[in-house]
Amino acid sequence: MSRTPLDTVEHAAETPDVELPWAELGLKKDEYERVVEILGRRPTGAELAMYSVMWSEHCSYKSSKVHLRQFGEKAPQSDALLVGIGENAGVVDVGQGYAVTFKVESHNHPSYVEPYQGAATGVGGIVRDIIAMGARPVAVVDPLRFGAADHPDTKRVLPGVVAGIGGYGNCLGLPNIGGEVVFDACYQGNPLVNAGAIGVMRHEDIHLAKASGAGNKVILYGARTGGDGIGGASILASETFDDAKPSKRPAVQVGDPFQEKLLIECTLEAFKEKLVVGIQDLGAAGLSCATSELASNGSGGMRVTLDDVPLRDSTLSPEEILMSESQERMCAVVEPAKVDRFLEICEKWDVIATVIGEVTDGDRLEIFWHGGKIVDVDPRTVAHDGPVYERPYARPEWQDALQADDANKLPRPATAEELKAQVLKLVASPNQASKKWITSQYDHFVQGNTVLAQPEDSGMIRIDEETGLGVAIATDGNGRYAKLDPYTGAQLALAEAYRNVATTGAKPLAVSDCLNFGSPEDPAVMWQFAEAIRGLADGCLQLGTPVTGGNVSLYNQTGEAAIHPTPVVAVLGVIDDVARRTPVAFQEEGQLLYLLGDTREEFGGSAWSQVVHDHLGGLPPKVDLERERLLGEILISASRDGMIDSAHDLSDGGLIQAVVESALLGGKGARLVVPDGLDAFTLLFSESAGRAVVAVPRSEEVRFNDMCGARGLPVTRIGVVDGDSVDVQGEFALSLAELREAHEATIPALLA
Amino acid sequence: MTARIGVVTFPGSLDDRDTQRAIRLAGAEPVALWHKDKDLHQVDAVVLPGGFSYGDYLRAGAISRFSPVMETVIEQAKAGLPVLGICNGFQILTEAHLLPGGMLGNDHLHFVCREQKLRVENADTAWTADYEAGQEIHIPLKNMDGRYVADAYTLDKLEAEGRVAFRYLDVNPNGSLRDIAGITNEAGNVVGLMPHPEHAVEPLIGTGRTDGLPFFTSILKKLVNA
Amino acid sequence: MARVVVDVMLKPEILDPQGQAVQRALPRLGFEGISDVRQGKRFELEVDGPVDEAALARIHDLAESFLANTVIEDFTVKVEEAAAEAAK
Amino acid sequence: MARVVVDVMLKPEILDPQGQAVQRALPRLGFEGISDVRQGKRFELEVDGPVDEAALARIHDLAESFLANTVIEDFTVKVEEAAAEAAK
Ligand SMILES: Nc1ncnc2c1ncn2[C@@H]1O[C@H](COP(=O)(O)OP(=O)(O)O)[C@@H](O)[C@H]1O
Ligand SMILES: [Mg+2]
Repeated sequence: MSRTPLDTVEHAAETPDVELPWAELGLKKDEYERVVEILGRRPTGAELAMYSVMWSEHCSYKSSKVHLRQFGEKAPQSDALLVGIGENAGVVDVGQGYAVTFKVESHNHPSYVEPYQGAATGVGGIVRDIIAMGARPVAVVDPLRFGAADHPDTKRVLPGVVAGIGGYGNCLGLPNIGGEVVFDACYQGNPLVNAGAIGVMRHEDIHLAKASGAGNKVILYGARTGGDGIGGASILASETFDDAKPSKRPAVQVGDPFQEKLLIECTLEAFKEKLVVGIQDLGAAGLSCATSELASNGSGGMRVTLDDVPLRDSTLSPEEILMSESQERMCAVVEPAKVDRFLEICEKWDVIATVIGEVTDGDRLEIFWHGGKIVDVDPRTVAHDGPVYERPYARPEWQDALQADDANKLPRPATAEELKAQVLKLVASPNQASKKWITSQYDHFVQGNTVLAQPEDSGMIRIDEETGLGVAIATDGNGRYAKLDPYTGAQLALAEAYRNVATTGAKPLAVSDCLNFGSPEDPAVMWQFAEAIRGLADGCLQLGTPVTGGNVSLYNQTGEAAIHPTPVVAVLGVIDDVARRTPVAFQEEGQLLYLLGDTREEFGGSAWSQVVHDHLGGLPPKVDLERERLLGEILISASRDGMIDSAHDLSDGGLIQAVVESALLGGKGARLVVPDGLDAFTLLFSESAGRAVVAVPRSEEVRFNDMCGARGLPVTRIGVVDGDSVDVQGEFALSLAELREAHEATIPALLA
Repeated sequence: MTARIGVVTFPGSLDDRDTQRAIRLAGAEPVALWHKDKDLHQVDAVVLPGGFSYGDYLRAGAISRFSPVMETVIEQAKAGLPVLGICNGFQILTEAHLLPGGMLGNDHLHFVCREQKLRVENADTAWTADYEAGQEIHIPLKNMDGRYVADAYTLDKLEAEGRVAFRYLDVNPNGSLRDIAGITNEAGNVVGLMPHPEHAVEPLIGTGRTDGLPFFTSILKKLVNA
Repeated sequence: MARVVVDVMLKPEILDPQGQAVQRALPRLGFEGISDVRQGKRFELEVDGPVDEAALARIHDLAESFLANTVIEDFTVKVEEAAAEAAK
Repeated sequence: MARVVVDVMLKPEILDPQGQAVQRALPRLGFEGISDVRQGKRFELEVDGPVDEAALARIHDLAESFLANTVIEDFTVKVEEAAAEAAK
C-alpha cells in the first residue's frame, strides 16, 4: 500500500504545514484554528476526526446551548430529580426505591433517506441511552410527523418509518405505549421521527458515563465496527491519506435489533453483579464520543489501542474507526479484577467484547494505532469545550400578519346540517382519524405490564407487581400553534402532555423534550427556537416539572422553507396503584358527562380551521398553567376516590373529537346538551386549553361537584353516556357506525 | 407438591419472563431453561415462549431449532413430555418438525398486534383441558410471521384427526390457511399456537382479560393428577 | 475462494404476498407487461478452498436442512460464474 | 414469456445481520469452511413479450427506483438462462 506515513502526534508536530481538509469535515476556519490553538500544533488526522464530529451541531449543541441553559437556570425545586441534564438521560425518583429514566431523541434525516432503517436505528439509539443509565428499558414512544397525508412520498416514508420502529422495538420486546402521528405539508421532505424510551431501575443501580480509577479497563462490546454511517471521515481518509479508498461511505446504518436485545440482557446482568464502574453507549460520533465523554467526566485520563477494536471491515482507517456510527455498541469501564467475569457474561450472551484501553492517572486521552500515538488531547476540549454560537435571532416580519389573520373570523357553519358535515369531516381528517393502522404494527403487550397504551391519553406501565406502582408517559407537540406563537406553542405542548398524564390518574413529575426546528442560521428560525425554549422553561418552572434531558434537531428545512417550529414535549408521571387508572372509553350507560374548565372562542391553529378552511392564522389558545395544575389535581383526586370511570383530555379537534373517541372506544354513545352561554359550534370545536371531559357515575355526582366547587374548577354538565349515537340535542345525531366508518377508514385508505 | 414447568430462554426470547409469571399465577413452579444447556432439569413440561429468537433471521424459529436444549426437547416430546410453543415457540416446533406445516410472513406484510377472538377446537390436549370444546376466548396476538401453511393433505388430516386446536374467529389476522391459530400433535402433548395466552392472565394488564390462564391450569392439573 | 449462491423461493402453490405487493405496485409506477412477480431469498456463501463435488454436496445438504424449509420452499445451489471467473 | 431475475443485496460495507446470524449458526450445524454469508432478495419477474434491450432497461429502472434502495443496496438484473431455454 502506498500509504503515507502514519499521521502520529509526532508526525503532526514535525509537519506543521500539512493542510487538513477541515472544511470538508464541516469545521469553520476559526473552529479549526481553535483546535490548533488548543493543541499547540496542527491536529493529526485522527484528532481532527474527533474534533469535527464532536464539535458538530448534533453533538456540541453549538447553536442551541446558550438557550438550553434556561432549563437549568429556571429549574423548579423538585425532590424527584435524581440525575438531571447532562447525562445520557435524566433520572426521576418514583418512590418505593424505584427510579425511572426517560428521554426523547430525533432521527429525522436518516428516516427520510431510508425510512425503515432510519427509524429503526432511532429506536436503537434511544434505548441504548436508557440502558447506559443502569435501567431496564420498559417501553418506547414515537412522536412522528409527515408531509401531507395524500402526498405520494408520504406513502414511501410513513410505512417504512412505522415498520422500522415496530421492527426494532417489537424485536427488543419493548411495548410501544404512545406517540403521535401528524401530517402537514410543512414536513414534506423533512419528516420528524422522534423516539422516546423509558427505563426502570432501583435507586442504587443508577450508572453514570464516567471513567475513573486508574488501571480500570475500558471494554468495547456489542457489534463489530464497520464503515457505515461515517460521513465525513471517509473524506479525511481518502483525500488526505489514501487516494485509493472509496471517497464516500454510506451515511445510513442498518440496525440489528437482535444484537441490541443481547446487549440489553448482558448489560443488565453485568449491572446486577456490580461489575461496571462507568458506562456509555455509542451513538452519534461513535468511539470519538464515548471515549472523550467517559474520560472527561471521570477523574483520570484514558489510553486506547485502536488496533484492538473488532472490525467488520479490515480496510477501515483509524479516523474512520473513530467516527464510525455502527449501531449496537457500548463501552464499559470495569475494574481489572472484574474483567474476566464481565467478558464471561458477554460470552454467555454471544456478545463480542474486547478490552480496548484503560483509565490512566493522567488527564489526557491518548489513542494508539499500529504502535504510534495518533491522538493526544485533553478530552474535555473534545467533549465539552466545543464552540458556542450566539446566533442572531429576530422575530420574523411576517409574524404580525400571521397573527392578524384571525381564525375566529372564518365563516362558521350556518345550519345544523353544515355543523354535522363538519364534525364528520373533522373526525375523518388524517390528523384526527384513528391511527390504529399504524399502532397495530407495534407490540403493546410484551413484558406483561402494559396498563394503558394507544389510543389512551397516556401510556402506562406497571413497575411493581406487588404494590401496583406504575408510570405514565405522554408526548405532545403542535407545530401549528408554535408557528403562530412559539412561546405559547411550547407551553401548550407542555400543558397538553401534562394534562394527558393527569387524565389517566398519574401525577406528572418531569419533562423531556425533542426540539425540532429549521436552520439556526436563519434568524427567524433562531427566534422561534429561543422563544420555544423560553416558553418551555418558564412553563416547567411554573408546573414544578423539571426538564431532565432532551434533544435538539436543527436544519429541518428544504431551501428557504423551514418546518413549523415543533417542540415535542414528553411528560412522565407516577401512579401509586395502576388499578385506579382512568381510561378514555365510556364504561357505562347512564353516567353523566362533565366538561371541566373554561371554553372560549379559540380557533387559531385549530384542527377545525385546518380541516374546514385549510387555514393557519391568528393566535393559539391561551395558556393558564395554574389552571392546568388544578385540573390535574382534580383528575388525580377523582381517580383516587373512585369518582370518575372515564376521562379524556380535550386538545386538537376540541370537545367533539374527544367525545367521539370515548364513544367509539367504549362502544357507547352520548347525548350532549349545549350549556347556557355557549353556542354549539364553539362547544364542539373550540380548542381552549385546560379542559377534560369526565364520565361520573350518578352515585358520585354530588361528591364530584362538591370537590370541583371547593377547589374552584369550573365544571359544566354537558350530557350523558347513552345509546348508539352521538347526539347533540337540537342539532344533529351521528350513529356510532357512521362515525366509526369515518374515523377508521381514512388512514388505511391512504396507506394500505 | 406442584408441577415444575420449564421455560426456555433463547437469545432473543421476549416473553420468557411473562410466561414464568403466568405459570406462577396458575400455581405451578416455573423453571428457567437456557438454550445452550441440554439438561431439562427434571421439569414436568416445557414452554417455548414468544419473541424473536435469533432476530427471526433466516426464518422464524429456524436457528433456535438447532440449539442444544432443543435436542432434548425434541427427544422427550416424542416420548410424551408436554410441550407448548407460543408464537415464536410454535414457529420453532414447526421448524423442528414436532408439528406439521410451516409459518410464513403475514399476508398483509405487517406486524399485527390485536386482541384476537379464538375458538378452542380441541379441549383434550395437555394444555387445553380446562377449556370446553367450542369455547370462544379472547387472547392477544402479535406477530410478523403468523401465517400457518401446509399442503392440502396435511390440512385435511389435521382436521380429520381433530388436531386443529384453535381457530381464528371474526378476523383471520395473518392469512393462516383454514383460519388455523394452533395445532397439536397426534398424542396431544405438543401444542403450538400464535396468540399469547401468557399475556391474558391478569385483569388490568394488556386487554384486561384472563382467558389465557386455563392453558397453565390445564397442564398443572394434568401433571399433579398424573 | 469461490462463491456459491443458494436461491430459495416459496413453492409455486404457496401464496407470495410480497411478490404480489410488488406486482400490484407496478402499474402505479408505470410498468406494464409483467404478469407475475415472486420474491425469494438469495444467499451468497464464500467458500474457503475448492468448490468440488463434495463441497457442493455439503452445501446442498445445508440448504435442504437449514437455508430452506422444504415444507414450504424450493431451493437451487449454484457456483457463481462471475466470481468463479474473476477468481481465475 | 421470459423470466427476468433481479437480485438485491446489501452493499458490501453495510451490516447484514441476517447473513451474520446464518454464518454464526453454521459451526453448530457442523459446517466449516464458509467464511462469509450474505443474505439478499431475489425477485423473479415474468415478462410478457420479448425481453429486449428496452424491456431490460425498464426493469433496470424498476429495480433502481423500487425493488432496491440504492442508498444501502446493490442490484443486478439478468434474464434467466434456464427459463429462457425452457421457453424455446
Ligand atoms: N432540548 C433539550 N432539553 C434538555 N436537555 C437537552 C436538550 N437537548 C439536549 N439535552 C441534553 O444534553 C445532553 C447531551 O445530549 P445528547 O447529545 O443528545 O445526549 P447523547 O450523547 O446521550 O446522545 C443530554 O443530557 C441531553 O439530555
Ligand atoms: Mg447517550
